[in-house]
Amino acid sequence: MDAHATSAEPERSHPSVGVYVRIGLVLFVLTALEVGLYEFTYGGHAGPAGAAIQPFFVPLLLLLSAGKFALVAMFYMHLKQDHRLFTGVFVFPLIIATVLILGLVVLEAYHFAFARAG
Amino acid sequence: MATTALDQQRAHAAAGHEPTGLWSWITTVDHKRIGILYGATAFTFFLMGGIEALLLRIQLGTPNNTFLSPETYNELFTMHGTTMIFLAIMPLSAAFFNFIIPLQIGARDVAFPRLNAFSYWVFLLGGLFLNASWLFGAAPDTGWFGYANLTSKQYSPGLHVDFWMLGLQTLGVASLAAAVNFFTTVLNMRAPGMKLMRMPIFTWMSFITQVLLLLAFPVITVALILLMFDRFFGTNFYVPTAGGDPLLWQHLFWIFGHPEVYILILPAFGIVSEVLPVFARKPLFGYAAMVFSGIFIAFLAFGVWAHHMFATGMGPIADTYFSLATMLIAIPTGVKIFNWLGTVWGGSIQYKTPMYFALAFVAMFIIGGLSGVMHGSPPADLQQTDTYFVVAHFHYVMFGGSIFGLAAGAYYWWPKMFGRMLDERLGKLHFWLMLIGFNLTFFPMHILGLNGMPRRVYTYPEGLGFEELNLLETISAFLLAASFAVFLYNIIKTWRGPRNAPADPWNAATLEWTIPSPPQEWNFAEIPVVHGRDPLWEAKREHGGPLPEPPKVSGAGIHMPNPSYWPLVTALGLSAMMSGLMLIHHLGPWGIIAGGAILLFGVFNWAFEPAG
Amino acid sequence: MPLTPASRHLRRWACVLPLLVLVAGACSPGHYPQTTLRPLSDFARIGDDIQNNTLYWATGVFVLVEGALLYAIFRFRGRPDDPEPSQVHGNTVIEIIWTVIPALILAAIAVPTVRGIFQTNAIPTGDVLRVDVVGHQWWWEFRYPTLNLTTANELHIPVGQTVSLHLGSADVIHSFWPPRFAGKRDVFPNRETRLWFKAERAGEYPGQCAEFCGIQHARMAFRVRAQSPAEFQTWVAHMQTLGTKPAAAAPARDSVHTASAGATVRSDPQAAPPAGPTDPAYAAGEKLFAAKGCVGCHSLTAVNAPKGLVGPNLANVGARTYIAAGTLKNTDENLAHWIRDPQGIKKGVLMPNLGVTADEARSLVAFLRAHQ
Amino acid sequence: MTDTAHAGHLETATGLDNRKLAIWTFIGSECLFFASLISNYLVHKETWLTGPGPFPHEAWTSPAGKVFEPIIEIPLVTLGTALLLFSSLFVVLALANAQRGNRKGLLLWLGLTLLCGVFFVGMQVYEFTHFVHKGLTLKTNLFGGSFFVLTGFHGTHVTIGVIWLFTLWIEAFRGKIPPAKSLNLEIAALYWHFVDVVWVVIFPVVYLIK
Repeated sequence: MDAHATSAEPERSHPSVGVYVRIGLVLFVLTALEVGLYEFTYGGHAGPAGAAIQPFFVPLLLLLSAGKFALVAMFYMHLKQDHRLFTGVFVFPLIIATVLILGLVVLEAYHFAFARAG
Repeated sequence: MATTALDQQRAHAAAGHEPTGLWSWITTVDHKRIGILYGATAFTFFLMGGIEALLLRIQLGTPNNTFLSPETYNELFTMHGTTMIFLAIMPLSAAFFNFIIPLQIGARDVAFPRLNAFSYWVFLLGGLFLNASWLFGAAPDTGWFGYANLTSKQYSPGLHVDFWMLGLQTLGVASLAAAVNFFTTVLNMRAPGMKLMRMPIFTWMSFITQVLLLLAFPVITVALILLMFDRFFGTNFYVPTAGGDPLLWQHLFWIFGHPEVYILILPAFGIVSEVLPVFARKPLFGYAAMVFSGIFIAFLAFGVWAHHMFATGMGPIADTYFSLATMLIAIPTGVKIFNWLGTVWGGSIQYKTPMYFALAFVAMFIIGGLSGVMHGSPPADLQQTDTYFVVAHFHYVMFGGSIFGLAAGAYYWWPKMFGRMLDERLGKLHFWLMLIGFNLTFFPMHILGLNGMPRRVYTYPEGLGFEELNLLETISAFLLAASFAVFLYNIIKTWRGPRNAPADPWNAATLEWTIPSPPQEWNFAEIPVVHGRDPLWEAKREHGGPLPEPPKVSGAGIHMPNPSYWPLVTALGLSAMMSGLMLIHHLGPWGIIAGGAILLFGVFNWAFEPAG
Repeated sequence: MPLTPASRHLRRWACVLPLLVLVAGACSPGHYPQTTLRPLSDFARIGDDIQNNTLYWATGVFVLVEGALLYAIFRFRGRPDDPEPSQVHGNTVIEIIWTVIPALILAAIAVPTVRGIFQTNAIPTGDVLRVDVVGHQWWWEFRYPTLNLTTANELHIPVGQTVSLHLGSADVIHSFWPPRFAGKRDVFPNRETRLWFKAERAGEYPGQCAEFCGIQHARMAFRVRAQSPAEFQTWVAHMQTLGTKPAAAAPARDSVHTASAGATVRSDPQAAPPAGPTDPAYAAGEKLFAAKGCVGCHSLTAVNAPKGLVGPNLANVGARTYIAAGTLKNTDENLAHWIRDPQGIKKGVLMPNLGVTADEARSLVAFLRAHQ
Repeated sequence: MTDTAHAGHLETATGLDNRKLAIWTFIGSECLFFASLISNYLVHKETWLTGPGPFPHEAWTSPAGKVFEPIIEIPLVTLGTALLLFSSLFVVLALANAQRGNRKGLLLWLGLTLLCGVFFVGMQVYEFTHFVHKGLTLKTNLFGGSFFVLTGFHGTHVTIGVIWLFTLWIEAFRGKIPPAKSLNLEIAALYWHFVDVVWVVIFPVVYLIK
């Protein structure tokens, strides 16, 4: 990751206003999907199909949320066009953060299960 | 008055003079001065931590001793650990980051000079805050690890834990601000031609340290925030009777705490990797392997935290994972040790004081590393953990490692920092006293630990066999202390002498030795262009011998950042907020609001002040 | 006074020899009753074997690497005017070798480690004796749920039978550590941890809290009393009789086998036979025990003992080796001293100074001594 | 607001601006901060031993027979989420205008961003007050504690962002953000987007997943 490869910051061509607005719409739709999924599974409109979705609810929701996260980071925060170094400085901690959350949840779940079972 | 003093200074600087006087130190944004401030402050705290250690050793010299009361002992061992880690070793490393990194990469200053001053002031105020607890008779007393739920309001009423928790929080701000600064500095401020794989190894190891700081400190920040809410606002995160989980504290603490260990040792790795080649007159053996093993160690640092917690009973799967991951760290560490050996092998070793310390570092670190592997195995660690075996292990790493490394750095860079050569004979006396005192103090702890002496006990009964070695350790601790008296004497003696250091007293390889000792305010009259890993050696080879002494030049035309007192005001605001938080039950929110107002005032004036 | 070379020699050795003896003695595990190096149970042996294996490898590495370093330090001394040594930058083959060899050594450590992890984490089955261990600031409670018995600060276990410890804490985190039998296991409030071991030899062995737990962490010791199955049964049967009034005649305590090496030979706390319920001092002590509020924190029954008391169970306190969790030997003087001034002896302990007079203390000692 | 040792215009070794690299570094560090808070929330959200149990989504009857109403109001929070997402859009539009030197556009979009931010904070203040009235405080149970600490620290970040952007709005109003200084806004915008993506994670994890 030798940063000298590009000695000067290239004139960044940030996306056009149209792209920003379209991304904004997609974000809005994804949020609506999240809430809709919740309503469909657990909310007032939940039916028998909702019960069938329940096992997939959490993964689906996390997927949608990850999608929104990626869109904002890539387009609004310009990671897609900017220097790769910025992506590295953001994504490396992000990976460690994710592993940390997973690790802690797994370790604590084991503790709680083992301890409370006596 | 402030403005006029500043104006005078600017006029002074424009004329090419070094500013002098107390005000110039308070408003300084020069990385070299900040480095010296860090060094002097941290060394003072180091001496305090050392005195604390001596008191502990007197108490443990004989069984059932009553020299210290149990609560004083607990305060002293807590403050000894906290002081040495946060107020001595880390800021001593920071002193070298500050002074040396910009010089090694050919820069005129760090990326954010005022932020740098802010880091120092926050560190100083945080250290004073922590130690102010002594004046209130409420020094922290739950260990540097502060295990919940002993730290809860129920089991630790009083201000002891509050001082500790808010003090660490303050110091964390200083570390994070400095880490952002140095991360940016190393990436962005390198002289033309200094590619990443041409960076001096000290800069490399320091850079990795900044990454660890950036990723580890937020975790302890959160752990401390949760503790703060438990103590001040009635939450129950660590209160088991309400369903909270004291084990979460241990997880969060060690997710921070294990990288912290490498934060303490990596700069020393870097220093030693600079000193060994210079005095063996050979380039560093396996530069790339040294860099990548450093990166690998840092990466693994985030995956091994729970090896501090084998005794908590995490189950066989977690034990296996954390044990194997821990053992993996031995591989890159081994690579480093072998490369140091490879560096001196076949060299023409010049025995100056820095080299003594650097070689002893390698020898001592091997011992600390090997006992570390012994802890890596949970069934064995269940016996070793929380005994003096562990105390021995981490003193071999922290003292035999970090302090020997930092001492090597101090003797090595002293001429560059102050323009004076430290006395060689006194330096060697310091070395031998320290080496012997250190080993006699800490090696017997291995034996005591394996034979059943637990840690963190203010006394021990007769009849368990601990008497003889403890007495030996106590006597030796004074020998160790004497070695630092010699060091102090050396400093004072040299201070009285003339500035006698040439630009390149050791026949060194890196950029900081191409400029006068001590460097002028702007470091490099002309920004150097780098063509290789050992630029000064290459220049000397080309020249066919030692280079002529670089002349002092006028700084006319070189634009340097303006001095500023806003970092100090901002730091004072932050400390006032922390103090307000501690007194929240007496002052209500007003203390915090007042501190916050000062903080905002400082930040805005800082932001809108012309940086120069 | 001039010395001949021989006598000078002798004198030097005369100084060094005692020092060597001292060091050798201080290094031998036999010098330390609380050592981890002489395991007395299956559990402790698992860890000890792994530790020895690791220690052998570590010693080998230590000798080789420090040897090479010392060799280099002496062999490659240079003078300032020496020619520049050859400028070696590295050697890929060598670097690969010294990456692989440590990896292999670690594998040799990792394999037994993983086996040991699973062995020590196994849940014991079959003929096991369950003991519930509760850590308190700053003493240990031991409950035998299957035997319906409770005692404090002395863990009685039968030799040859696996004991399965279920550990918890009443307040903060402690760590239960009987070094001769097992490594540490932390005890948590509201969370159960486990530990097991099968004792191999009878005797009395020290143990200690190993996690910092407040002002008196240092004074939170306990004793493990491993007994032959028959002796253990006798002890259980005796304890079963301990209600509010102790049995008139205590069993002969000399029958406790303590002669094994490494065990502390117990000093009989009192020469005279203990006072019985008929003794006037005993009766006075009994009254005081209630009047001074001792009953608020201490139970005197081993059977059906109440849970959650602040102070240790005293049903057989008269027969214990130490009082105040390993702080003092259990002699009449110490016990009286302790009753009168616990805060002076163990500052911060939850037992307050109750203004007990010397006479009252004597009565209380007589009363407690009878509880064997 | 420049604070670099290279005065005037700079060439850095990477060609990247110091402040921009620094804010990304800070954001990377903040990832770990929020990860720790989220971990705490996940570990503790369903834990209680004293006091009422958790009652975020469903009505809950205590052993003593007291009924606790479900507490989370998804429509309100969805509105807040949408506001925050739109504010992210507005701030990039403000930046685009700043880079083109369109001061009016900059003031308009930055103003809208600020409004969204203020409304989001207002939503959170309303929600917190509402919860407290319904009986959920920091002390009630561990859901309460971990919920308030996690969303509260996010709200603090939003508030700091509002103050920062407001300062820039004033600067822009005074004509002090010409295209050459648009980086001042870009850095604040990066921080603002980060605060937004953190909410993108918090919203499903706290409000939608039971």
